[in-house]
Amino acid sequence: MFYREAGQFKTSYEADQQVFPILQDKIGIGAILIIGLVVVPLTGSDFMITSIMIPFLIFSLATIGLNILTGYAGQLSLGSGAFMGVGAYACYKLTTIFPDANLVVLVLLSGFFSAAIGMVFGLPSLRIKGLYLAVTTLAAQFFLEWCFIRVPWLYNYNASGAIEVPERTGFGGIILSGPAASPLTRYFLVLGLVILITIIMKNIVRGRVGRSWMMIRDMDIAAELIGVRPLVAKLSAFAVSSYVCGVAGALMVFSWLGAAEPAAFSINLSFQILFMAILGGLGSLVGSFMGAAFIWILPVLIRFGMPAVGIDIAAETVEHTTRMIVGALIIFFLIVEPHGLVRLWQIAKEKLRVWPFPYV
Amino acid sequence: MDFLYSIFVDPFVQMVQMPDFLLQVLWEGIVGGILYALIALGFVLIFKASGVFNFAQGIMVVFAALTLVGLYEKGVPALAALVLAVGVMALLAICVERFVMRPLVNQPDIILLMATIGLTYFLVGLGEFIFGGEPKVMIANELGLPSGSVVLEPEGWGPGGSPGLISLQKIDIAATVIAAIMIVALAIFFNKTRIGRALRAVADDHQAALSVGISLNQIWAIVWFAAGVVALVTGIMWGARSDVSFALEIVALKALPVLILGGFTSIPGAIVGGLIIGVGEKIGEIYWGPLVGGGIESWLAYGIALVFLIFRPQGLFGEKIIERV
Amino acid sequence: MNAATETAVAAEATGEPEVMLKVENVSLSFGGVRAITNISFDIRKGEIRAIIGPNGAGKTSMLNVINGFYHPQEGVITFKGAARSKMRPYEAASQGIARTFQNVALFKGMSTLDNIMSGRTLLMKKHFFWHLFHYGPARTEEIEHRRKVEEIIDFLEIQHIRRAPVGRLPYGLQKRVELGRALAMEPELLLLDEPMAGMNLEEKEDMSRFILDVNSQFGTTIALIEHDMGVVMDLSDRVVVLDYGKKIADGTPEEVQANQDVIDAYLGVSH
Amino acid sequence: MGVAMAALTGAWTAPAFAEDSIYIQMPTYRTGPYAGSGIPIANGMVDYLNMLNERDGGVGGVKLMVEECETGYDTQKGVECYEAAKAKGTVVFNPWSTGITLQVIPKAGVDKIPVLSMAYGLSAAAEGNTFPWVFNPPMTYWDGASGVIKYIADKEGGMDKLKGKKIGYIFLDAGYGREPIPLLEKFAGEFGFTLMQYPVPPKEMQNQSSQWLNVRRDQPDYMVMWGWGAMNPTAIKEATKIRYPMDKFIGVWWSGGEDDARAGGADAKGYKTLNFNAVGSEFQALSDIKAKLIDAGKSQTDAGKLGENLYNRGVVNSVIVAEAIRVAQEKTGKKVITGEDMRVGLENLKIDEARLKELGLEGFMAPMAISCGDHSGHNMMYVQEWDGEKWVKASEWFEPMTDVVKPMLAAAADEYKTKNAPWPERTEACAN
Repeated sequence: MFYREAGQFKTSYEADQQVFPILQDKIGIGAILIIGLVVVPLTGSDFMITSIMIPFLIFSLATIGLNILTGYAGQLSLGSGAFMGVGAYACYKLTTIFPDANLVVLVLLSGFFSAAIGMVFGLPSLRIKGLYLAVTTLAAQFFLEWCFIRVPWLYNYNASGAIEVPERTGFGGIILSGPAASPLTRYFLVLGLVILITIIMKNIVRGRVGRSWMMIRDMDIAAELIGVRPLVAKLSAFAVSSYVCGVAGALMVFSWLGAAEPAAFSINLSFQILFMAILGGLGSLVGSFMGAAFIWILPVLIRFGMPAVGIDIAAETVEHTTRMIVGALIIFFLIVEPHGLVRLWQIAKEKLRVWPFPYV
Repeated sequence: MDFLYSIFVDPFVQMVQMPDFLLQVLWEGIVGGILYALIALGFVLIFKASGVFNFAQGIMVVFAALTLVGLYEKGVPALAALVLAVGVMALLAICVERFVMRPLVNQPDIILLMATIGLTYFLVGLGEFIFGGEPKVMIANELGLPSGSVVLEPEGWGPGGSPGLISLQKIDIAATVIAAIMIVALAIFFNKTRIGRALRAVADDHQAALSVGISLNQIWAIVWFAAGVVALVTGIMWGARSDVSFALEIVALKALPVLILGGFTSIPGAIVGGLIIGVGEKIGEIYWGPLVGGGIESWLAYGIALVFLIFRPQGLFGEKIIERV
Repeated sequence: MNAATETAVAAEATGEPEVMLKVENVSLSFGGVRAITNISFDIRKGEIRAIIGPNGAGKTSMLNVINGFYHPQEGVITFKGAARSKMRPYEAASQGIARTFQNVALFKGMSTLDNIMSGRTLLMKKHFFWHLFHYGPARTEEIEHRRKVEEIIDFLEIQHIRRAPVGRLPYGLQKRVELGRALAMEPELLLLDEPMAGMNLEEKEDMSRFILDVNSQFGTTIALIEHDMGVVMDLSDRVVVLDYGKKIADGTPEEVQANQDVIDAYLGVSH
Repeated sequence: MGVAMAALTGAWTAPAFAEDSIYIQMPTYRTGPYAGSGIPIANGMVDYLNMLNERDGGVGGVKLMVEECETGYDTQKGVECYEAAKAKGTVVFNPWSTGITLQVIPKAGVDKIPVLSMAYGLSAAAEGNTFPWVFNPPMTYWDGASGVIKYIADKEGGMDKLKGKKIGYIFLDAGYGREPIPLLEKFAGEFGFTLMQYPVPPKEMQNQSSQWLNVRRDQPDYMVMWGWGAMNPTAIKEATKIRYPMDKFIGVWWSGGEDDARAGGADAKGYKTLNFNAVGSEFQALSDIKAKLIDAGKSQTDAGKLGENLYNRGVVNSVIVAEAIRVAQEKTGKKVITGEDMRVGLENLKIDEARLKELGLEGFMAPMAISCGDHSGHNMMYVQEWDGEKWVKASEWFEPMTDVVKPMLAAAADEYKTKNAPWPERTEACAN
């Protein structure tokens, strides 16, 4: 009744090819944007913004990156954590070399470094497929992690072996990073970049390039017979995916953590991102947000919510329970809907479409 | 020039000058390799029978060992704890079959892989919840495993003609022997028993196996149990070498390159692959590692597997894949 | 190239039909197993050429050789006058060869519309950069190709399933979408691998009509593999018969039907 | 939805201190690969503060509200704990991980939360004038490294005897283990010994046979270890395996857990580590913990583990916290103090023999003092030795080589300042 597209006619292909052709979707996305841009900044506490919203957005971005590669191009990767690391270290190097440059520009530039590295490690995908490829991406993960420790130039020879975020300003003296950057500034910076990159990714995946990725994913042989060059398609997917992951990594350090040891980009981060992508739904940008929300926000809610509602248990028990619940929920969701949360959402929408008279 | 020398000549000079040390390195590599191979073996068992890439094998190793030690610490005698731990692995196998495998039958590979990663999360939480997070000392002595070492001192094998020193830990020797026994036992199990034949039938073709009256559910429970027992043995051996803690989980990832070398379905492949990786990474780390600051062991195994795959995408024992349209 | 043009001109001049693809002495084997032995035939521009034979005769392998998926150990393939050696499938595609598959090879995760759009891949040239913003040239291009794709959708009468994910479509419709995808490539030579397998009579009639229409309306040359002899004999201009990887007959449907070897090979299936 | 969530998060992160209590968040890790070291420390920290609540009704008559926050030694969760602690108004933050410490160092000054990284974290943070909000008493890693070298020289019979010696350094290949390297390298140059490095990647903590094979080949005269968590027991086992002389194997204070040495069994006899707290439970304060908490079932501590090294380490941390609160109360005249008051308290902290006696901790730790410019104090340490079953004291209390360390710390602090420019100048006044 509320979600019905009857009566909304399209008279041109332009109109038909919009991202949100249905009026209700437009209203929905508008509402989400208003919540993100106005409601959260006005009502959210610092804790909510810094520990829930900022990481959620950054993880969403990284998940979009992985989704490009795994969801759209069908190449399973366990190395996204390391590619995020490349972005973070690149951004750190850039900001020490060009301390006066606008941080946003540097963050966007740093993605190109991880794109380049991503392409190098994407080369084996031309011969290796499926789970075998997944294991070879572990080579990238562990090798890069080793480099983050073993190449002191990357962290400016800091005795601590970590990268520390200096204070950087931009847009007329607003402090964008470092301890003095306000949570709201960091939030808007992250939100802005996430929105920008999401729009760009949506454009890529609905056009020729995105289609060529999906062709390779769904049936690589047929794709090749239609004229897709596997080399170009796979490497471009690795490049775009690593770019997005790289930007997410740079944001993770500059807008969220504030400093990072190599361990921050460990295999666990890669798994975290992979969970988000799969649970949200492979091959869906909306799903990336849903997956990130599920994997990041749910444990935080359990961790801080259980004591808040009066269930008083030891901190580590909360941690154990969280793990068990998240693990069980992952299995549960895979059983209920292997195509992820986004598929559940679609089913819900289809139900709404005919509600309340499903048989008319 | 010096650089080339240090890469292409010096390591070999070192090997020749200290043969006892080289042998020791090889031995350590073999022992490490066998432990990787044991983990890989658990993967292979499950993959063969159900096509599931069981990511949780590593954590099952920790979980099994923790159960054993945890029970012992709670006052159960060592051997009884061992039997109980086997029982727990059986229970785990039944639960996994019932609550994970059965509802997910016929799903794509990646979904099943993800489910086992979910299982990993769950088991980590459960293990720490029940037994706590402290590393535990493996009850190797109580189980009757040997301790101490056998020391060989071959004349003139040390540096400059001095007597050499090769020290073999008895526990490592035991691990090698037990691994060998287990492989033979598995081979007999697969080839000679009714269940073994059913397993092979399932591995070949699920549909066909079903049509001759083999219960898939039963078979899956059995392979998960077999993998659980392999995990328990692995856990005991590895636990005796270091300690039982969740940090082992990451070491277990090394079984993945082993699988790549050996192929996902080959038991001999897992063993040979394990040995290649184990020896390869030790030799690499000891003789070439210092050139780049050491610590290359963390990725060398994956590097070896990657290079290998580029030239032989089907693995050591896999058949050449002919693509069809 | 010049030589090719010349022969074409010469062929026209003499009234001989122009040869589009020529297969000469091609042999293919997989690790000792011979799939195709020393086969030669040609496909003329504008004709419908059928390749028939019992199961395992090497028909699909032949198509795979033609569009570059398999590389024959021996023999030469000449397409539009240019001989070629090792060629990747996407190069065949860019030269104007399209095909459908025995087991439908659609992109299961995409809608009908996107599947047919995917056939336009090679015809879309706009730079990656524009795609980032879905603006300017990239957008104009998408719209323009969308128009073409809609024409194909109309032609194949599949408007109602435009948005449906192809994985959920019945088999007959999937086959039709696959044909649409091949047509979207605007091919000069269209290879159809058992386009009517598993269809009922009505669907077969529809498909036959589409094949004839494609041939006559767009002037596309068609090579098809089919088991239904009735369809083959009605549709095709010339037929080549394979058995155990060897060519046993080649000619018009009437000639082939009368050939004793063919009758033997089919053992009673023949009429 | 956003509003609802905001309300929810607001509910549990609202300032938690009531009128008459002081909120202290304790990031701990009872899970993850480092839990083996983390659990006894967590127990020690929490028990001491809770015991003060039970016995004395808190500090200065104000109850302490102690809450653990599980980090799992993970930097992501560490930051989350910090944000939660900030929202709830903790008076001090103990990161208990070098990675988390590095993350919060720049934030501390902005958020006005003193960071106490007791004998870990960034060594340079000892420079109070550069890092007014960070404290790392009783000494830094560089003090520790200098102490090890001093101890070795002592055994060899003088600094000049170090010439030509080979000293191996096996360390966790992360910020923590890399921290002492600059100092060790400087010493190697100055005293003429060779420093050989054996990094252990965190992933390979339990798989150290390569490192120890290298040790066997290189035959260093001494081995120094900077290990943590599961790395320690594995290293000790491997050392016994290659028959490395255990009395020449010296760990930092974080490599001295009972469980660590126990893994090596009787073979580990002779293994040494630095320490700055006593081992054992024969102290009045610990007896109080046993009586008031453990016996009353109000603690997670296993009675048998009371008095173990890392447990006592946790207690030291809480002694520093509690004493700083007391000093802060005295200095400011307030009962319920804030983070800013706590900073003042820490900066004026002085725990002398007499005070230790009052606390029922005579001989439990060396007297220590922190000052405005020196946030570490470079206090005394000693060497303990594993006798096969327990730790025994193997040296007198001795001082680090402060004269060498201090200028290096100053230089390092300056370097940090330039690398993280613009680094804020100290605005907090000294000694009030």
